[in-house]
Amino acid sequence: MKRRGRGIACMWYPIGFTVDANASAATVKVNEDGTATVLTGTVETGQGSLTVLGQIAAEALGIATDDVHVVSADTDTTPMDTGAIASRTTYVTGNAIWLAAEAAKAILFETAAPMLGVKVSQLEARDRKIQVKSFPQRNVSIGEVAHRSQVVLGQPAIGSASWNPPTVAMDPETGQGKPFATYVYATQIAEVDVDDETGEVEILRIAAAHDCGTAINPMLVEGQVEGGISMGVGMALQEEMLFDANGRHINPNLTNYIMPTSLDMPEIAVDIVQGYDPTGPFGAKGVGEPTAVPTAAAILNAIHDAVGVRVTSLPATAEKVLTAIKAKRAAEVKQIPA
Amino acid sequence: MKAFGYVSAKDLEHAIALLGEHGARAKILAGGTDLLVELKHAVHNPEVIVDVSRLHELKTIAVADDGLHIGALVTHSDIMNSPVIRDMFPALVAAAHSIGAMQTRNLGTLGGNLVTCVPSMDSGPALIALDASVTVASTEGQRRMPLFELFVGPRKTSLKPGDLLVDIIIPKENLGKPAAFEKFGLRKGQALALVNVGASFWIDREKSVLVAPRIALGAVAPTVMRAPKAEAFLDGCKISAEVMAEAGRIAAMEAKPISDFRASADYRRDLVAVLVKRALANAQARATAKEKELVA
Amino acid sequence: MTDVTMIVNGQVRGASVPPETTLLQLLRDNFNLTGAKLGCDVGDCGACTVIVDGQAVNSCLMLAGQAEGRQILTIEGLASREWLHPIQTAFENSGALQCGFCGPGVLLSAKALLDENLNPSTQEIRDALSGNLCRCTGYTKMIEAVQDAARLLREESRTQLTHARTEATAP
Amino acid sequence: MNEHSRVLERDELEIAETLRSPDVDLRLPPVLPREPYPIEPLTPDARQQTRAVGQRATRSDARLHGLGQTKYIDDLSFPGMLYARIKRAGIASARIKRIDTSAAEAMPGVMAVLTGKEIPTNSFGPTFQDQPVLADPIVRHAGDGVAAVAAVTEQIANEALAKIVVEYEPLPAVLDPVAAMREDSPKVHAPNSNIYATKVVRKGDIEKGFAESDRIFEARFSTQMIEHVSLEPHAAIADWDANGRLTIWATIGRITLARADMARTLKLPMSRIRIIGTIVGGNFGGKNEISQEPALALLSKKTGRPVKGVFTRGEEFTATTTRHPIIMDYKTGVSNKGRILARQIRLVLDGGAYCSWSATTLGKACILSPGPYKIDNVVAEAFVVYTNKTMTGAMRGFGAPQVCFAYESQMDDIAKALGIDPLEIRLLNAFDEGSSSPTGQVLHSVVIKESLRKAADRFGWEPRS
Repeated sequence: MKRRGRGIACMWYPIGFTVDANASAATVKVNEDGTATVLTGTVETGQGSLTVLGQIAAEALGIATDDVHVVSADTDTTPMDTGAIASRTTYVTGNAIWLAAEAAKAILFETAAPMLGVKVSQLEARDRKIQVKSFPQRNVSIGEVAHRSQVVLGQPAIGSASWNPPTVAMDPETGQGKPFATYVYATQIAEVDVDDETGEVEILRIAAAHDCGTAINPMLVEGQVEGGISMGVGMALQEEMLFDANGRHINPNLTNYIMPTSLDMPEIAVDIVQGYDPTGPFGAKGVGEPTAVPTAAAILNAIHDAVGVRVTSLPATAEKVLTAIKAKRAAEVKQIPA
Repeated sequence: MKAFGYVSAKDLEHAIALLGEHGARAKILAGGTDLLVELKHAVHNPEVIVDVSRLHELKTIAVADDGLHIGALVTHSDIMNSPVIRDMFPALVAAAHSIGAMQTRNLGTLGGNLVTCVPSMDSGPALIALDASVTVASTEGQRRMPLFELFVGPRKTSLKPGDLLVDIIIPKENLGKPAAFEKFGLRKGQALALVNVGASFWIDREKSVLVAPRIALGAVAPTVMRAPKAEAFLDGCKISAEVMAEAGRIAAMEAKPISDFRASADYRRDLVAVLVKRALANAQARATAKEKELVA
Repeated sequence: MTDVTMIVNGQVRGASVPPETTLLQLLRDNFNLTGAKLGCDVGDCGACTVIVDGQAVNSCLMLAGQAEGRQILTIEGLASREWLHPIQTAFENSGALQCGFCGPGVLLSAKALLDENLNPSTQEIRDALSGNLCRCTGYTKMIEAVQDAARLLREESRTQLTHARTEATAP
Repeated sequence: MNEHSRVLERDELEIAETLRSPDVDLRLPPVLPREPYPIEPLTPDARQQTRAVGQRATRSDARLHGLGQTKYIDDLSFPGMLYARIKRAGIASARIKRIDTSAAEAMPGVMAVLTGKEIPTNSFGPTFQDQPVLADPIVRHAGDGVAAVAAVTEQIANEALAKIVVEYEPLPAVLDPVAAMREDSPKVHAPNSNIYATKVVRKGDIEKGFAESDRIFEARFSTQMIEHVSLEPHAAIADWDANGRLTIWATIGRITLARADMARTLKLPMSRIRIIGTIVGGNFGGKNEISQEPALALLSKKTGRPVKGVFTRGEEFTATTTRHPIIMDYKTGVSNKGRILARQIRLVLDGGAYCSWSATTLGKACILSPGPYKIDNVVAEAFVVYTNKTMTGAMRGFGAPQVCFAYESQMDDIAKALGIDPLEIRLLNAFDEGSSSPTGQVLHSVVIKESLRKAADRFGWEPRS
């Protein structure tokens, strides 16, 4: 018989470690037509970071995502970056790119101020224009300004910057201190059916609410959450590297290392929690890793809710779940006569 | 893969001649989904690969006087899409659908699946439950034998070098016999069976008892096995949920599973009991549905 | 050596290769069609999926010789110069691929499904994609994208839009 | 039967081109003309918006992904390129007595063979440099490389591996992390202790916290070893050119660190090394450090030709980093109303044969292990231990999914025992803006309660009586 259960799990996850140097550098070059090229030493590993970083540069420069081209991952040409790790790219590399774009924009403002007859401090960049704050009708296109800067004045609008979340030492005895710049939070709730004759767990749906500060690109945030959940599903129910008594792998292949297929994944509903972190670029924190954190816990709590057994070692294979169910039944039978 | 010769057979006659010529030095390539993996892992090092995948005569599904003939090169997808099989044997469709994924089902053939003779093969239990037999051809001519006799041990068939499996026949008397296939794997997609079960029976409507029950179990013995005690128990029994559950418990005692990294023997026995019960219930549901169809 | 000739993305191509060459190797190494990927080499991951005579298959599990005379569609043949296939448009618009490595295989599995069934249920889509492992997406946006592509294709067939399409699989 | 499955006869076909076999050194140029694809009409609106932030802009690489035009390492080839394969030890703990590569070197098509002795600095690692490029002379897990071959085809390279003879003296192995912590256990990196990093977080007065608690809950949780399973295997191409400059195309997430590690292992100035990161076909933490790259570089140096190495799926499991199994002991004191007053945690991480990112994982797991809750009295201790198994390292979450499983499982057990709704007990204990973390950090931008409520709303969570 199938028994339904629900389980909730929440988590916190740090963004921007501070126990070691964690720097990113970036260069933003505004081309003479008002488009921009970004140089970054990070690597696109599938999460869409180059798109997000381009959006950050575009936002700072007042242009569109499509106006920005991001060049990445070449030690000869791109500035140093600590790397595509630890969910740091949007936050740390993003801050570096934002600062570099601001530096490039400052050059554009120097050029635009006399064109518009105002002070630099009165300018803002919006909608591919440099305009006077509160008087958007007084404007000049970024392309025109960039062209003038580079071709007429000989001051190309190029900015470089680096950013490092302030490094702080921790107390070695107590571990007290500020090991990370900021944290994100999330909750996932799973609904499962447990077959109490086979122990099979079917995950029906998962609701996930994740904080990432400002979502620079909500579509990509959702993609991260959905992907993280699939890893969590594998961790909860299926995946395990096994060794024989001599330390040799038993299942080093995708036939016997069981990871989720499209048929094993539940329906997923993703919500992005409204948040804003003043230390991140445009309020953003990060999202990559946290998505995989609460899934297994939520599923295991749902199993517990469904059949009343607490599986304490992962993965909760069907056999393990059935063994626990049988043990529970045996214990109940023993209790009755007493 | 280690180097080998390759020859593609034009037709059945050509294939048999090639196999007769090369004998034990050859391996037969049909769908290739198992053979290529074995060649890549150097399980076999044949001198020559005889590719029979172009033999159109082995790709037909047809009802003849003696029963339903399924060509050995019929793919799992072909079985899923065959109107005849869908109508007569949804259990075979279920077994075919449970194999691998779309890509491997498009390549893999029924004959190929049977001759791998892996204990967890999915086609075997469904066909054994329907008393299927097979035709084997060689330079010495064709012969027919029960499918059960094909299976000798894990990855070991009774076929000799030079033999080619030609077709699989479900006997006339079993056409439309209510049957069901149940499988339990470690996940839903691309799952290998921890246990699979084929079951079939006729229902004597007057007495409302089970007749000619068959229970075939996979992945719980060196080859696909029957569960004769459970079958004997069911034979002539009145249909009820309790009877089906009891047959499952008997079959579980008969199963000879091993423990491995995928599951323990005890768990596999538990699964046998559950899956046999469910297969019988599904076969009964199938019988009832078929009856309603006939009445309508 | 085995001499093979086949139609790849509408072009007749030939090669002479050692018999142990797989179709995947032939496509990647001889024909320079690197869209199909080697992910596991034994048919578990689906990254090597191509369409042979209208059916999605693992090209790592076929010998080049088996493809003799057959029609092969690889990801490189899905779009034409004028026209992105609706599956490609839908995957792009919904962010259905992340690292993209499984993408060519997933798109061709989706094509094989939609060629047979223009109105697939979610379960049918999951079934069709179950031979393509993906570690990035959780398959969620892929399933949405296949649904979008099906809708686009249905609209297209309804309005009888006669794009000058060069479909490699047309018989 | 499929209607498409008519097999065309050869004489029906007009051959447009015929190619030679691949068993020659050089590959042929691409043949299909690359036509331009229309960009403008298909570019979704979001990419054109100003403001850019907050837009559901399509990915800049989406089109190439969909067309199959994204170039991953294995899609690149260079004139004269060789193929490298690495021989794996297949034994968990041993001393290499002898390696005989002569038969492999004599094979036609084999251009170079490399062993650990030839590597200038045969150790690397992001935290401790405890990992050899090729084992010499100690093998510490079955996936350790012992020799590398470069040949004109991958097939020849594979066949050459089989001809390399390695004689091992087996050494005692330790596979269980708890056993490895004992003084008398075999030492993976003798003579050092197997416990190679520890972390402690202490806050408040744990004894007082437990004394004030109405109920105390204790449980042990454990997790398994998990592989990243990036669909793209680890891959790299090394080209040591005639100027003595090394270019590496690699599927790696940290090129800055990779260059530093390469400079160290090869004793080469950084200015002579260029690392180009291609689009990584999945990382999840598994491609955060170099692996085969120094071997490829030296094979390229030996042969004067570019050398490509692509791991098999099997090597992805046996020879790359994985997620730490953790044994987690939790003791939690609560009030009858469900407030957590004290929590004591002990974590033992199975670190595998080499450190990789274990120390970082240890730190994160330890700091996060009390959970996102206001707890005044905390002691968390964590240990990471060498065993003769595949090394564990960075993987999405760095220890957090494991401890979350533990703290959230126990949270539900507490809720059930006290008769409190699981959502309510979390809302009761969760951090607020300005809460102090277990390390005494004052937290800002805290929205955990919002996330709890939002998920509960979406799910339709109703308290049960």
